[in-house]
Amino acid sequence: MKVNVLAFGIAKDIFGKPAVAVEVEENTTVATLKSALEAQFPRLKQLSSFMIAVNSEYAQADNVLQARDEIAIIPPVSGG
Amino acid sequence: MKVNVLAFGIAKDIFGKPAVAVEVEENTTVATLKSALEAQFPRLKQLSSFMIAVNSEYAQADNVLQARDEIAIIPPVSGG
Amino acid sequence: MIDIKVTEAPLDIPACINWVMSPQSGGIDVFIGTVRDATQGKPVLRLEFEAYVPMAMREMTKLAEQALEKWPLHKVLLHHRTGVLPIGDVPVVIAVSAAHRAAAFDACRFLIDTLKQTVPIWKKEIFEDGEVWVAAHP
Amino acid sequence: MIDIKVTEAPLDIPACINWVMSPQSGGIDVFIGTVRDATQGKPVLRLEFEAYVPMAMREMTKLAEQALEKWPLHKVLLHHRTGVLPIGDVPVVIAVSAAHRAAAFDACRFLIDTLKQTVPIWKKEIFEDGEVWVAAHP
Repeated sequence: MKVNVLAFGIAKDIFGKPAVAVEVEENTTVATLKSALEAQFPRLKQLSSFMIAVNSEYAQADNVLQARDEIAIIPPVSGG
Repeated sequence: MKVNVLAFGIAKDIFGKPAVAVEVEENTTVATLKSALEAQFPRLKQLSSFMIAVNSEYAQADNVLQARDEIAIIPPVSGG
Repeated sequence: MIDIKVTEAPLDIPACINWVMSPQSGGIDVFIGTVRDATQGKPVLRLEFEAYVPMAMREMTKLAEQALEKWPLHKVLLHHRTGVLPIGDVPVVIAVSAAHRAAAFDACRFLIDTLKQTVPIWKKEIFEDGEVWVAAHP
Repeated sequence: MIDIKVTEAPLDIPACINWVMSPQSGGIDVFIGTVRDATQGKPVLRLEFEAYVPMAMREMTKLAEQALEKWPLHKVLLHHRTGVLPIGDVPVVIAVSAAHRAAAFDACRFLIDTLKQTVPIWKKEIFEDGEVWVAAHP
């Protein structure tokens, strides 16, 4: 299945656009998506860390993705 | 000598006026003035505590009063 | 920089905040005291504040100077009002600016805590059935 | 009661303070973040804030709910701005009212500290010679 990953902050700069479509297996976990993103965009590995949000909530590594989920990459936050 | 003692808050209520003149010896200390005030206004003894200010500064018990000092009785403060 | 005021006029909170702002500052902490409608469950009608003004100004200035010595602050403002204040009105505004927020928070809290202990200002609570000078009696 | 906003429009500090005031409250603590003219000694020209708005709103709401559980508060307001902000401008306002000041101070500090750790908002510092997403790299 194809998932669309929204990007913000430095992740948007690394992607070169505000979202990328990533081809993943059915029942892919958040951990697998993170690895796929790092393979496609090696500069992500230079970040202090990054999280994945699913439907506007921080996701755990073993969360399973659905095709209709809203997925976002969350680089280290720095608001305030 | 006579010293004029300004009063605020509950001390003004106890004096019944915003200042009282108290007759004291020359070279009277703050401690002696406090005793004289307590003798003249026994309700002062019911307060949690009270301080004497001399020339807009908290005074110590052994400070010696001068006739030209501005003297005030400072009951427990409660601003803010 | 220090700005101290003891006044019968209403306190101007936006003006207080504007005064402490500076291009060097990253954080401002503001404490605003307001007149509460009850004390220990008993309804309060209004408060009355009395100050020994010259000494209050001096003590407030000392507090601001102490805060500037203890923390790396840019500006410190303490304004206190006197007179009769209805519920919801503002007797005190303390505002502190600093490069970093920890200093602003710590200083602001020190200032209000110490103001309540040392500055010669007195508060009378007026109830339906009487009135009390706060903290006067044990 | 909770008021959360993530907006491109300038934050209205007096309106924020009015919103948290209540007759039950005795103390209000307000934290105002401001754009500092330098970071670690290096001049900053301006900041740019980007937010993942729906998630930021959700995380800010969670923080406000946590604060209301941890402390006896009346009202909690968190407003954060996005877009390009010049020096001196205000990216964040946090205001908390409570019957007693200790809860207001503690909650306000918890809110800004935790907002900086969890809320999906990103800050870019723009210098003479380049720009940096804050905290992105080790």
